Amino acid sequence: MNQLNRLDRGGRVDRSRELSFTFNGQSYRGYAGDTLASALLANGVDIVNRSFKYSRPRGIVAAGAEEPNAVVQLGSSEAGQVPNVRATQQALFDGLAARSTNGWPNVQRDLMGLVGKLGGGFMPPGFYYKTFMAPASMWMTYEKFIRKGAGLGRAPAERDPDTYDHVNRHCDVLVVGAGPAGLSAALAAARSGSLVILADEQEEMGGSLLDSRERLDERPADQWVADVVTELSAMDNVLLLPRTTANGYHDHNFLTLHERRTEHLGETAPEQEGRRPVRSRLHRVRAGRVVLASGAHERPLVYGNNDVPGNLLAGAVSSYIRRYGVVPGSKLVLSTSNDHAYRAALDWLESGRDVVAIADARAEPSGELVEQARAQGIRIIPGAAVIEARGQNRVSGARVARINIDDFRVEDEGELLECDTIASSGGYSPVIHLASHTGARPTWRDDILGFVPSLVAGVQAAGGVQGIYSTPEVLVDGWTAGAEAARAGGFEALEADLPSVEMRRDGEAVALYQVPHQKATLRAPKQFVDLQNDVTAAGIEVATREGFESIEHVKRYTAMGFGTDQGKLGNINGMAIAARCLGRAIPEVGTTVFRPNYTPVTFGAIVGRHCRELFDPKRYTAMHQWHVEHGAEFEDVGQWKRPWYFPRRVQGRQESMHEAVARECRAVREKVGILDASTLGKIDIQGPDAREFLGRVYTNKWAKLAPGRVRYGLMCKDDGMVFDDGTTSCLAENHFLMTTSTGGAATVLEWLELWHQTEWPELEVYFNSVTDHWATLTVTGPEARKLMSEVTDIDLDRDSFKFMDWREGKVADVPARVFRISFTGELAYEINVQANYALHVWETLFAHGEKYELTPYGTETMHVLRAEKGFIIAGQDTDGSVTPEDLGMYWAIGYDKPFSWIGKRALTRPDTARADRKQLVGLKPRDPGVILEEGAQIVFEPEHAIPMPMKGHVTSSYYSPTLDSGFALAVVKGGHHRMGETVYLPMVDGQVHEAEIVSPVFVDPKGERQNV
Amino acid sequence: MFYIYCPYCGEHREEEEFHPKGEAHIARPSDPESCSDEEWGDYLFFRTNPRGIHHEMWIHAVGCRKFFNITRNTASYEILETYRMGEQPSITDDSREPLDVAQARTENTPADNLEGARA
Amino acid sequence: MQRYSGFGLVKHALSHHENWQRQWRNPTPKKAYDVIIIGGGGHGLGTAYYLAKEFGIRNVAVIEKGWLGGGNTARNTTIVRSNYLWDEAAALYEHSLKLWEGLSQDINYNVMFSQRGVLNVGHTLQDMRDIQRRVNANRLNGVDSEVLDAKGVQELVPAMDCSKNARYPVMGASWQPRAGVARHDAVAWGFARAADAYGVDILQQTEVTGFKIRDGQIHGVHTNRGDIEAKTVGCVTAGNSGVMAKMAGLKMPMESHPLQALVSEPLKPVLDTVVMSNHVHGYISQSDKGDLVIGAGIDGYNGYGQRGSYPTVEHTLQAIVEMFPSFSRVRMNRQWGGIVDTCPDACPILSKTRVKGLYFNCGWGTGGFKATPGSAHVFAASLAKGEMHPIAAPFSIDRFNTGALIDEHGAAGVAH
Amino acid sequence: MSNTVNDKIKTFDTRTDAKVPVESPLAYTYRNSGAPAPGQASRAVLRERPFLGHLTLRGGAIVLDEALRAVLDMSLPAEPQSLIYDASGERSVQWISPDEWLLIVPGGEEFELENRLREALGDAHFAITNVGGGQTVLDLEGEAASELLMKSVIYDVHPGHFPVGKGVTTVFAKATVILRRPSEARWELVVRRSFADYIYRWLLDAGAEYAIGVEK
Repeated sequence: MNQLNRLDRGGRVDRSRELSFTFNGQSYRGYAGDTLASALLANGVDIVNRSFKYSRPRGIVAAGAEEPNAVVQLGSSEAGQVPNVRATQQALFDGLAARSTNGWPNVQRDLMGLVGKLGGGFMPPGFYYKTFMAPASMWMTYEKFIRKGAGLGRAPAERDPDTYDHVNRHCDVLVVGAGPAGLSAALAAARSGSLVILADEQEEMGGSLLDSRERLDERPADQWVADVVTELSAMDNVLLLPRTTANGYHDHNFLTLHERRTEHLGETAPEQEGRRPVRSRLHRVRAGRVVLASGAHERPLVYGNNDVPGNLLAGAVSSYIRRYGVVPGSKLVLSTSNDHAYRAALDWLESGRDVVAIADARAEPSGELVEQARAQGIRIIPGAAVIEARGQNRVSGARVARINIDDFRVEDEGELLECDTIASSGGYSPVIHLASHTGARPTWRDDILGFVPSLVAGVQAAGGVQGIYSTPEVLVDGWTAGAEAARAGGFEALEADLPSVEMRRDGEAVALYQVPHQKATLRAPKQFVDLQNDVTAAGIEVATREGFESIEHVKRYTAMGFGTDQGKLGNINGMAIAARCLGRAIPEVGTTVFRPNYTPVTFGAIVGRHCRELFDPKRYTAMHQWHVEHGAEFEDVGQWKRPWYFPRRVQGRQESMHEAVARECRAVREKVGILDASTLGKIDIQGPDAREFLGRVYTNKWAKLAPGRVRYGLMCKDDGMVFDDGTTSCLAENHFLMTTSTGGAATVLEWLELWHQTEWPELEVYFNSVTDHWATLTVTGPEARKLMSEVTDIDLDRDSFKFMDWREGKVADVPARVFRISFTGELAYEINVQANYALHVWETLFAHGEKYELTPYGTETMHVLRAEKGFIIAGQDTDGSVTPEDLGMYWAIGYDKPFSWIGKRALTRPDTARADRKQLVGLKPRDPGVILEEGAQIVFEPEHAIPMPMKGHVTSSYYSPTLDSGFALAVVKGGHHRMGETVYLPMVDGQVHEAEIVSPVFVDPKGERQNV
Repeated sequence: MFYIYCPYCGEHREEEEFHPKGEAHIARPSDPESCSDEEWGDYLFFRTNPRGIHHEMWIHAVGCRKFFNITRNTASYEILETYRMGEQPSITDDSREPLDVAQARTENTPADNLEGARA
Repeated sequence: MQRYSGFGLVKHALSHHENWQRQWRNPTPKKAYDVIIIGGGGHGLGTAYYLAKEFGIRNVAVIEKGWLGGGNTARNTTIVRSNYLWDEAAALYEHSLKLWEGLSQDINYNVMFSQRGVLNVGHTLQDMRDIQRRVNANRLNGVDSEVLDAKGVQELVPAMDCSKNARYPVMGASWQPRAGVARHDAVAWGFARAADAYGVDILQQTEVTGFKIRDGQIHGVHTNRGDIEAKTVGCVTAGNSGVMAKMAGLKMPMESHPLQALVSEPLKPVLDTVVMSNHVHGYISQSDKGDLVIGAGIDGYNGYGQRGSYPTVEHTLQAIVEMFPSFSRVRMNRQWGGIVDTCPDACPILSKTRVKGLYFNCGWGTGGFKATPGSAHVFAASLAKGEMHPIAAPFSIDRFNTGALIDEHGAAGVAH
Repeated sequence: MSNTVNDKIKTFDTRTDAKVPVESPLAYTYRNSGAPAPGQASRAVLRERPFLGHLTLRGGAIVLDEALRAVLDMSLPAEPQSLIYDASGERSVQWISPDEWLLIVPGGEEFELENRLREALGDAHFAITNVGGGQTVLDLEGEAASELLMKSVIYDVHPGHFPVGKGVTTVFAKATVILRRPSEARWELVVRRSFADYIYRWLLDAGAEYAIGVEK
């Protein structure tokens, strides 16, 4: 098909570069420089979509971000699908494939349209709140159909092949929008020497100057644009970001700019030099000052059937003609409330097509453009407006009648004008979205019939966004804002240097939103306010009749403004209609709050590089290589990858976890095992008050711990609840090494700093993290001493190096601190070496360990062995509601310490002192073959009806190869005084397990094995 | 996203380097054992939570690791001052008014223009 | 009250929708009421409704400073579930869920409660322990709940990456089939209309500026429209409870934080259930309109600004794309923030105060929406009888002095 | 080995002269993720400088300054964010916090240095902690280095704001780094051992656009 609406010349498209594309499977041609929308219009495609609620045919209305209808599905491949692309902002590329998002079997002949036509009357606003209630059981079925009908495009089913990234930027002046105001502001700020970022959402910079009829310095406006862009791009202190939308304006001048780097080139980023560049990039900008030069959006008029394809914004008509060389029809009727829209008629006429008439709502239109139109012989009908469009799939006529705005009525029958295009303009709405992201409320101005932004500190607004529309004034306003912004950053601003533009004399505009119709609004043909969500003037009227009086209520009841265009075209009209229905002024109805994003942003761009492998750091220990090579399965513990267990291949088959863990457990209890415990938090504590400090943050006593000795400690919050535990070694009188749980490392260090910095700054002590400095290797089991004796010069004699001692020396020729602490209950040596040597030490231990059957074990075996000993894991056996007393660890509670340590006072509160609190006990299943489920709930009366009173739960549960039975740790109400009693654990499958309450220490209750 | 002046580093830093730590100037009772349960509960859990001027503790967690205080408006999010641990704020809410009605309205109610016009 | 039904809709269509009645009146405040409810959100309007319907107390005013349903009712992500860990919380939320199940018919307003199920996904061994603990407790409390393995999760949510390749692979989930989502605005409007039909006065644009307290007893409130008397006053002002408490000379164990949420552009159906993950920290569902509705935890600082920190949004979307890699090309349409009053134990306060006749219902944190009918019902019962309803009793403010906290933190880092 | 300076504090030389294998924090990463060699097109080059001596100094600025002058003939940078190198360029001391400095010296010097500093400091209240096993230094050079950093750290690295002689602790993607600018051309990242793999892989990923290469 040829481009029947394409002009032979004019516009900024490159006619030498023809591109082909498809829409709904049909092939078309366009030019480089087209948007998908301009190319569709060039090819005479009227219907681009079907509407959401009534399935009415819809065409292109606008030429930019405000477009509500032309929202299409892009993509020829599954992975390359892009849902909900606005055709007006999608640059055409060769091979582009797009489809309508609604319409069945197709957008031209849509069966749902019939439903919409017949059923439209049954769908007033909020109809779904009033029906689908009977029978109640049918709702989910009704809803299935509602869901099927909703939604626009579809998500791809495959993983995104593209990548995205972020750039953190700081600048003195960020200018949003590169129209006349923005270019002028950027020039002023840049020439002053400040660091400037200029971002504009369009394919090229220039904004309204790209389709202006005005001349700057006696030259076409776009030549001035080209000069400015050339100058700015040559400056080191300026970053120009075209195709970049400022989407969110956050606190303290932080803005997100979404730069589309390849979306104009293909559905996925095309390869360049063997690499795929990022599809889009999010600039996270902290700006000293922001100049908002975001311009204004034209408001359409609201009249009958104003949604039929062929109804466009007046400004869009000019854009298509002057920027793209496309006239979107043959015969135009323009309906306007202001002078500016006359451009559309003049441009149309100059393209060689018919202007049937201009219906001007003003009684005596008189501005320069009006005179030009008159001079060209265009028929102007004063005091009139298009009250209703005719046509099904394309406008076929316009009924124009004289209207009385004040009384909201039509004065005559009017006449039906034959045409295929109706352009309308009700004036302009400043683009206040960004400014209102910051929480500042806009102010209504009667003189410009629009809201202007209220501004927070650090921001200036310039040009259209301020309601200033005349080009020479806009240029000056932009310069002033740019200069002021630079000055605020300490730069010297220069005298304005701007092109001369002739000041145009415009007549005053009139306030017109909804056009009256002969019939009352509820009976008139549908007058659309929000095209994307099918919200009509009648809908708004019904809502106000039903008591929805605030604009937020109206919005929510009708869904106005909730589309992907966020009501850029419709909101002000909707407000005006609500105000009329309620008999109030527009500012009394309020404005709605605009939220980020200004236009929708790809999730991928917001995620950036933080996905897949880089979603979250993986932290490795110094022995990780060895673990990988030896087939470890890993457990995620915080960000760490810890070996979980080391399955072996036995007789050609991989051990199960159960088998591997049983083997590892036996190895430790019978021979010797080794654990990589490097992930434990380690804090170096120095200072004369270190000991005092420990006494305050731990529940137990530290006054007498001698150098060379180690002690276990519990830490509570001041509510008395345990939050971490670990051992701390006295290295010297004023020097301690604290260990924390793996997950608690950062928390505990910050906890210590908190108390030191805020409550006890007088204590002379310093804390430094040495978690990464030391690798920790735990050698444990009856053969541990023999193995150690082969690799260390430390005297391992049981009387000189006792349990809970630490010593220094060399292990495998590497300086080491060795701690005789045990988390397994067996003889154990915890070796700390500088991490860079750790793999060597580990491997040396294996070189010597073969004869002792040295077995690596992981966290699962560690858990079994510690649980057999009744040792808790903070966060597993405790959950923030467990006190040291609940744990039965009275031996670790220094009731008589002079300082009221953190957590002590809370223990005597009435609830914390109750005797029947949940207390840590052991559980022995009656059936030794049963391994209770962790998290199983404990009851005393298994026959009790649901809800069944629960008395506790299983916190840790394992199979013990040593006991050859299951065993568990649990918390049970009053458990410490219930030893020997039977409890019941009702399971999901209906089974009820029985277990006996026993001591939590299952193996070696006297602690002889660790003391050998 | 806040831009926070660290009183120890002497420059503005991005909010991502900091963590908020709740209301400032909540001292641990010097003699906990003599506190009633109510006083202890008050220390642990009860907060002023004002709409408006709030003194709050933050830590420059990815930075100098120092705790410090911020006086911030919890409605506008404006940071009015930052000061070191142990120092007192220079800006306080002395009005003792239970509610800043005007502020509450502007910040919490999107239809505030309507209310304003009718009040 | 006009009865809503499909037939009614046809009738109104034939008269061009010219005869729809107001859904609620716009009354002039009376001098005195039996009960004043401060706060015209879902909880407050619901309280008034149940006071009138169940307890015959119809001389009730609901005082709302803005527009009804304009607070957190309008700003949440609409998840309704009852699979809470502790008995007290499970009882409250399950009571609520049961009311949700008949709510549309009860108030003759379709609140579109959609029982599409909620998955709480586990990614670590500790997650799975917590899930098992919660599911076991739920079942013994009569709450429907089960544990699924990764395969079961994949079957319910085909779009989710349940492979081993994920940074934090899915290990399983808890699944509550009766849970779901509802149309948030409709809850406030429906309760308002139904309460209004019983004669409850809903006073919008009416701001409480002070309490009338004499001899430790409440006598009414001062408002911008004059004084209004009542011997029983219930304060249900989520996001503003601390300010109200201060006005009554009370301090609360509470802080107000921004809670952010966001939606994508509308898409064809791609996600049937609600998916929540504490570990990668985000949750997601798809609304009937087709939007993906996404959120995460609260922002760390106190804030009444209805907006939070941008990095929270980034982290949330990272979590969503990690779980749903194919959503990477979907676009985010809008983000916003609500204000949640959070208590130290992530459970609400339903309590008498030391002012006789003055009750507070607050501190719901992120759990308020799902509790709406249940909270309203037990609060109404408490106001009617002058004694806290047994389900409400454990949520007394005294627990912060006795230590009897109901700590739901452990069970739900993202407690929505 | 004379590890104990006095009975109050235990110092410990964690290095050995024995010929034992030693592995840098990136050893696993090189094997697992590879290391593309720098080429003609490389606009960013990464190099690890492992096994240096890293000491954390804590204490008052005045006493630490005196001790440092006496022992190392270097002054303590008193201004926040400042970084000082000695004449050889091999030793540096950086402000970390009002009571914390990071001293980086050639590997093997740190233990003796610690002991000498302790002697010089005497009874003052201070702490010195050897953290060398837990940190490594990554050098980043090339014309795209600062652009690559902008994709990685949130701190403003514009030369006007980040001159030579500055160093900050800041956020790098989801990790923490100490970022320093020893010269016009070179940036240094001091990273924790367990995060080195993540930071390395991030830089390779983000640096692909600049054909980043790794010098080993």
